[in-house]
Amino acid sequence: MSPLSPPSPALPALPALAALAVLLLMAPALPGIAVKTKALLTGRRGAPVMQLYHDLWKLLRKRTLLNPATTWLFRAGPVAVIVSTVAAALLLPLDGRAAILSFAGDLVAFAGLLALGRFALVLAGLDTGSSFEGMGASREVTFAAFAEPGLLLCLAALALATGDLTLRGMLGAPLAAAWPRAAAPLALVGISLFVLLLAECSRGPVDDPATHLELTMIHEVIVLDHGGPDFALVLLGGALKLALFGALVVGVFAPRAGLGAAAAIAVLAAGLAAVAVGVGVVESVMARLRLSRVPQLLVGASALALFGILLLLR
Amino acid sequence: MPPAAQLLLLLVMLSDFAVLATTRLSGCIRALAAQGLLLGALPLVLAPLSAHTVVLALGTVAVKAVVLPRFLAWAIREASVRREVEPLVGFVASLLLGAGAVALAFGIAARLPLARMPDALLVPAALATLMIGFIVLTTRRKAITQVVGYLMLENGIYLFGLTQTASVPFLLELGVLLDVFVGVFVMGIVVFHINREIDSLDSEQLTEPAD
Amino acid sequence: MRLLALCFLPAAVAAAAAPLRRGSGLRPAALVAAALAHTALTASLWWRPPAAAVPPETVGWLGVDALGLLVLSVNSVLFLAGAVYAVGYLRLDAPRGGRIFVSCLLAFLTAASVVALSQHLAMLWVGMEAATLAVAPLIFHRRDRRSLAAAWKYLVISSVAIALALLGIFFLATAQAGVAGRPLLVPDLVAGARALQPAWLRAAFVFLLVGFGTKMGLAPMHTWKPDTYREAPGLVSGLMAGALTSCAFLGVARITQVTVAAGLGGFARPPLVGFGLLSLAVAAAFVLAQRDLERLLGYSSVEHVGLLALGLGLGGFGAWGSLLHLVNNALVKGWLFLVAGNVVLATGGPASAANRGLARRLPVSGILLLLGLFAVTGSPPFGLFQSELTLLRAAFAAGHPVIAMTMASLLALIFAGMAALVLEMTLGGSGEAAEAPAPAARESRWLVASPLALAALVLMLGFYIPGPLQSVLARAAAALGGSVP
Amino acid sequence: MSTLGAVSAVGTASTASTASTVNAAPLQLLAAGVLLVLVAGVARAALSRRPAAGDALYRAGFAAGGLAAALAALAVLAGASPPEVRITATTPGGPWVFGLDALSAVFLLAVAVAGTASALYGVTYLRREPHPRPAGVAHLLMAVLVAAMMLVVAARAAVPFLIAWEVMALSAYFLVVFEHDRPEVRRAGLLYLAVTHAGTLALFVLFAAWAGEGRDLGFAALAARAASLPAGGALVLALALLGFGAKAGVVPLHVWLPEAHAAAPSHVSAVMSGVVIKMGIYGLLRVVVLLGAPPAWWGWLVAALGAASGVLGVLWALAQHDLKRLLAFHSVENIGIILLGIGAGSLGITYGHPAMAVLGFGGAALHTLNHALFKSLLFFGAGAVVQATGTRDLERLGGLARRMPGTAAAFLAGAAAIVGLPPLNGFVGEWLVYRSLLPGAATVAGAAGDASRLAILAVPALALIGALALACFVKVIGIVFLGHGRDDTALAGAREAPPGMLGPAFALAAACALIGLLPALVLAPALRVGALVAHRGAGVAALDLGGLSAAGPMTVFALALAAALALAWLARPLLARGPRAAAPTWGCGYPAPTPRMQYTASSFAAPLLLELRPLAGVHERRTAGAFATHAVDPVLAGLVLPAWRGLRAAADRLRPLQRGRLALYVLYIVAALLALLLYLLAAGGGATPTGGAAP
Repeated sequence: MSPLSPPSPALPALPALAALAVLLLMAPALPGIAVKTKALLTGRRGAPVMQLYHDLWKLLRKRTLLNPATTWLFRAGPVAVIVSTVAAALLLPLDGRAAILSFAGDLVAFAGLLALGRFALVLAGLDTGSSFEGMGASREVTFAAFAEPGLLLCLAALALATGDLTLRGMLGAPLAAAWPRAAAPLALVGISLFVLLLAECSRGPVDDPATHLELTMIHEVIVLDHGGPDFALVLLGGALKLALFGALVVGVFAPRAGLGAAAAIAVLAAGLAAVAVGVGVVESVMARLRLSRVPQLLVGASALALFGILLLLR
Repeated sequence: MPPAAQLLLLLVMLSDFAVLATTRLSGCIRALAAQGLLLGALPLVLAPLSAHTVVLALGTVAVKAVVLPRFLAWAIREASVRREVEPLVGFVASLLLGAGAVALAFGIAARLPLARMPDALLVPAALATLMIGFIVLTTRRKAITQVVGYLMLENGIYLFGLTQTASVPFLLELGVLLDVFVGVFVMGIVVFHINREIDSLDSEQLTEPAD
Repeated sequence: MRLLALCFLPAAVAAAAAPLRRGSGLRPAALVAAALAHTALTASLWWRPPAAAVPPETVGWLGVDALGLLVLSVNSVLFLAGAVYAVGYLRLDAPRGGRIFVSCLLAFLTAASVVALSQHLAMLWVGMEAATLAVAPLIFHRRDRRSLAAAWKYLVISSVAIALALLGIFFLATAQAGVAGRPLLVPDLVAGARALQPAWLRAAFVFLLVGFGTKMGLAPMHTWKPDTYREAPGLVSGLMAGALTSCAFLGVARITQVTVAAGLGGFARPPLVGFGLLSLAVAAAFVLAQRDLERLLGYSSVEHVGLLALGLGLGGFGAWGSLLHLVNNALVKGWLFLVAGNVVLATGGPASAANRGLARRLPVSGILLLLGLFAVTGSPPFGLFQSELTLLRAAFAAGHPVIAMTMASLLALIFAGMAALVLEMTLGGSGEAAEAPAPAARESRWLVASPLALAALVLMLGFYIPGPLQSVLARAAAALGGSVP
Repeated sequence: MSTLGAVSAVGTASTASTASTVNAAPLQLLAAGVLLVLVAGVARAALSRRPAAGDALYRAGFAAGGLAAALAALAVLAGASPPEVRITATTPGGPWVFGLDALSAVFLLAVAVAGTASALYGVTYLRREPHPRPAGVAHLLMAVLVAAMMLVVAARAAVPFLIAWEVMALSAYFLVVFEHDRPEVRRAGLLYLAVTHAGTLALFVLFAAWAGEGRDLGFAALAARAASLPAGGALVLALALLGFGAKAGVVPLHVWLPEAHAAAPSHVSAVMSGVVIKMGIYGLLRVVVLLGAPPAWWGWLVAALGAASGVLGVLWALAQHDLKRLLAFHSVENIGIILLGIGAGSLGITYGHPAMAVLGFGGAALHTLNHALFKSLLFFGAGAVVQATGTRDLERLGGLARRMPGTAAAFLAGAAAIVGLPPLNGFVGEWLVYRSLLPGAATVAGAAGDASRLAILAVPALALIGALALACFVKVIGIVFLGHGRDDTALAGAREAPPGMLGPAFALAAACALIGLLPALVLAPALRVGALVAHRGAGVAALDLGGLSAAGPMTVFALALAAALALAWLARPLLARGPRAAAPTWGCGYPAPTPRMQYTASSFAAPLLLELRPLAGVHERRTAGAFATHAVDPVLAGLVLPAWRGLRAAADRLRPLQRGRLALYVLYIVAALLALLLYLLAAGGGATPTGGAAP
């Protein structure tokens, strides 16, 4: 019997750090790419791709607004979102080979970190006592309840296909080796992950990032009362989460274990951009779903992953 | 096998039916007294005559034919109970049940392995009396008739005890003793109080809505 | 000599105490003195058994073997507890100076001792009859219509039962005809068991089982129990449920002993098991939704005699468990009925569900009632746990898992039913009990000492079975064809 | 106190005397702990006239006893293996044996820590109750309860086990009905008692069935008999699920749990939810230890029950508006998670995957300990809230974080832990359970027909449980501690809890954080426990437990995450520009917002519950001005109560049989006699006896 996974190397390789840097720097561009794609497809010019960088810069220079009704949780939320999302990124083999931190079962940690971010953000929203933010929080946790089993199913399917319990392995070389014998289930898992990306990152058809009507919002409405640097962190966190899920999707569809470091990072960047374009395409061709239909979409995504697992167990 | 015994036993069974058939309480008690008399006579004809047998016969007659029936009659008078028997099951049905009991008694007796049988009729008569006692006990309303039924049950057991007088002494005496006990307690205390409490010896009226 | 004294000392005291004038306080003292003397004599039988335990020393038809000693001791201890309780009881509720009360109690003790010590089945029967009749006036203690009805039913059913038992004894005598040995003497019957005529022995078993089973209160012959226990004073109910039941069990055990010795265990056991399970089922059915504590305890008594029969029927460990249960049951029934009696005394009405908050109103009795619920339902660490667990083990050891599971399911139901009533009565109560009588005066030391002592004994038996008791249990179980678990 | 007789140590007594004294130390410590706790309780009850002195003595004695027991547990977890102590018994069932192994130790640790914390919390809590009752009895019962649990895990024979078990159950009952003036408390108590007694009876049958014809009910003797049990011990295993499952609160045997927890004083809820129900888990694991490899159906059944308990428990929790009832349903959920671990472990034994077995059982053990810590902590918080506001109704609470910051912080820590967020202890336990369900390399290499791989299907259930738990605790914290108060009358007097209540809460929160931050401390012992339970499965000895635990990287991960969070929080002021400006909550332009316009607990949970309506047991109530949901337990309302009513109705139909008619009564006797005579005939009783010579 072989050990389930060797402990990760103490020092992460340089390419992994570089890939992480690319991911972090590129993240704010992804919503821009999506919006631009959608605009182009619907015959408009749209906002610039780099819009979010400008917004963040602007927000960071603003004063902090303090709602007297709130507690420290209100301020801690954005911080925890950023930290947990970045920490989750550390677990992914962004350069195709190595993750900065890796251990057997770190896929659970990945999901746990996302949950931590959600927990902090939703509590920060509830801290204001606003009924809008309560509504948003309720929707967020409701959809997350349907999305989380899907995410774990996808990761479990990858673990089953690769026989590896680390994200490093299940998105790295073992995955590349698994594609030839398990193409269909892996494709199902990839599609499922993409749908989950749409939901987890509050993109259409689940949410509409561009809406200005509070009652129809999900993610945006939670942070209605955040402003200035806090809001900048929230926006950045959202972008990072999109990048994170994008990296997952890219990892499944484009295992880069065989490539050189530079090529792998380039593929990552291209893949992320492609995912963003894909998001834009989806948003432009699909109308926003009624709220009650969202769980069906998510259960459908989970079913895809489950089907993949059943194929693998066969 | 003395024919006298046969005759007596037949009469015993007849008295059973008399109890079942009669509609008056006084008739019931008279039939019971007659049965007691017959029972007292039986040891004399079945067993060799001895002082013990005579004492037993005299005691039986005294208790079963004289004291207890008188006691019952006195209780009826004292409590001014209405004279009807008031059965839960009709007289014809009771008689049919009784007939069935006798048939069953003969059937069972034929299958019983008895080593020494003083008389062929003894065991069937015992069983029949026992069963008819149960019938009276369960199908008659009044406390007095229930006592009558019980005493018939006792008489049945006494009859069976006659088969064993030779091997085990004092068994029959135990039966008579039982009568005395029951006589004293049931009649002396309870019936008296039933009279005082509810002016009737209808045991149905003693039914409390329990569970 | 001691045996004779055990039997006739109480009767003598009764005779001596009868002419005492009321209010002298001597009558309760005489009762306690007789009980103490009886217990002391019984204890002496434990320390120094009459010479040559096997075969039993026989004084005429009296003798002491393990089975009888067990029943005798149980009765003696229970009676002592009852006598101490009676001191307090007679101060509060003593029509006619308690003359009939005390005389009947002592007569009962005499009769019960005769049952326990007699080696002659006919004499056992006489004792049984006398014990039955001795308590009849006590049931009628309240002298109202309900208690009259109860006494009447008790007398008629008991008489029928005792008559059937007599017939059973006749059958046994018939079975013994032509066999060497003194007639109807237990040791001779056992010694010559193989030679008994099996057909008559079986018939005797059936009739004695129905007869003494009715006296025990096995379903479906249990019907007199709830009525009787409700009407009799708690002390009397306790003696009936503990001591009279034990005597009747002794009768069943004796005939089982003979039957098993004759190699007819296979015939005797199924009916015992059947009656046992039926009793449990009936108790379960009637315990649910029961509103009166003493009736509830009556059905609980049906349950426990069912367990006694079940253990006897299972054989093996079961006989031992049954005997231990005999001890436990007697003690716990005494405990609970005395407490129920306190409730009746304190509230002036029946111990029904209308009572609330007893744990607060009657601190000692209420808590004892609450604990008694757990003791009587076989919860560890009380002694009944040991015996009930042994019975379950016996069922499995005998290869009857279905019996064990049926028994456990019924016990669970019975517990739920009993708990519903007892907890309703004991807990709560602030605000609901504004009309409560001053409790302190009604809960004197005499009234709580006995239940406390009995509770302590039941608790002790959950942890510790004294060595002499162990050996007596072992010998008695061996006599019934059982073994020590 | 009992069972006088010779005490003799057996086992490794033959080793050098010094070694054996060292080894025996844990049991002596445990005995000291039990005695100290009991003495503390008795002293408190005896000093009811001088509560201050009594409380001080009680605190000191309980703390010392808890410490001694915890030390005993830690020593065993660190590798000590004390010899068993045998006490000659006069009761049937063989000698009374006591011992400690790693499995006992992990539960003993939970009992000692959570039990002691609850007892200390209870001192202040009961003193502050609005209608003070004599607290001495409650403290004595608490001492008895904790001592009994210590003995439950140490017992190595059926009889002492059952005695300790029932003393535990009964003392817990009396604690639950401490406020028995309220009818709903009495009802809850009765339900608890009926279920627990039925469970105890199931255990009676279990041990009886296991012992069979044997005379010794010692665990060693039972283990020796395990191989000869019919059908692989199917009956024993089924009864274990029944008896221990009822105590643990496995769906559908959980019906008593929410009622009792809601009815009990909060420190009692804490100890019941934290440790009493865990004794059921202990029992299940002990049965597996003694019985050896369970059959496959059992593993699947346990896993399925675990998934059902987890999902339904958290769903029902989400539907509650009663704070304590909500927490109680979360106990059902967490028992589900633990059972998933046990199920996986059991399947690991059955299918020969030692790693799976060790991870599953180890995860179950660790999650048990974790749950004891954070669930007690949560009940401490709930108790503080209930005491401060006088209500358990979420719809009347709100904004307490500003009034009770300490309580809010402690509750938040507990909530984050129970949801399984890193870097707290809940995450570590769930991580082990996840890993037992996920395929390992060995499993994949194994044949495709290996049914144990199907365990992966429990992964989404576990994920769903986690996400729903998050939703639920977001709801609780958001509604209770954040926003604005919804009912001024309830909240006007709300004050922070005193140190006597906050102290134990913070201690438990610190323990949660310690395990979460330094998983290396607990992972190796947890897997040793897992290995102990899985020991009869092949190949455990060959496992590299250290490699399996991944304790090093886990610890690095947890510490790094915690450090990052702390650093980011500390660095946050660097982002600030200029002075802060106050701004009210955005009201979408509505000029006069009131607290009543806030999202309520009903509305928060409604989307999820309505989505899962058939399972959730929620009834909606819509009026013009308000939306409310009403939660019912589908099992209790749909199954248990109708069954109980049906039984009572059936019993009522039997009443006429006992109407007091003498004739009928005599007829019953006749019927019994006739039945027996028929039996006699059937047995060949008449003229043709079979058993002997006919004349």
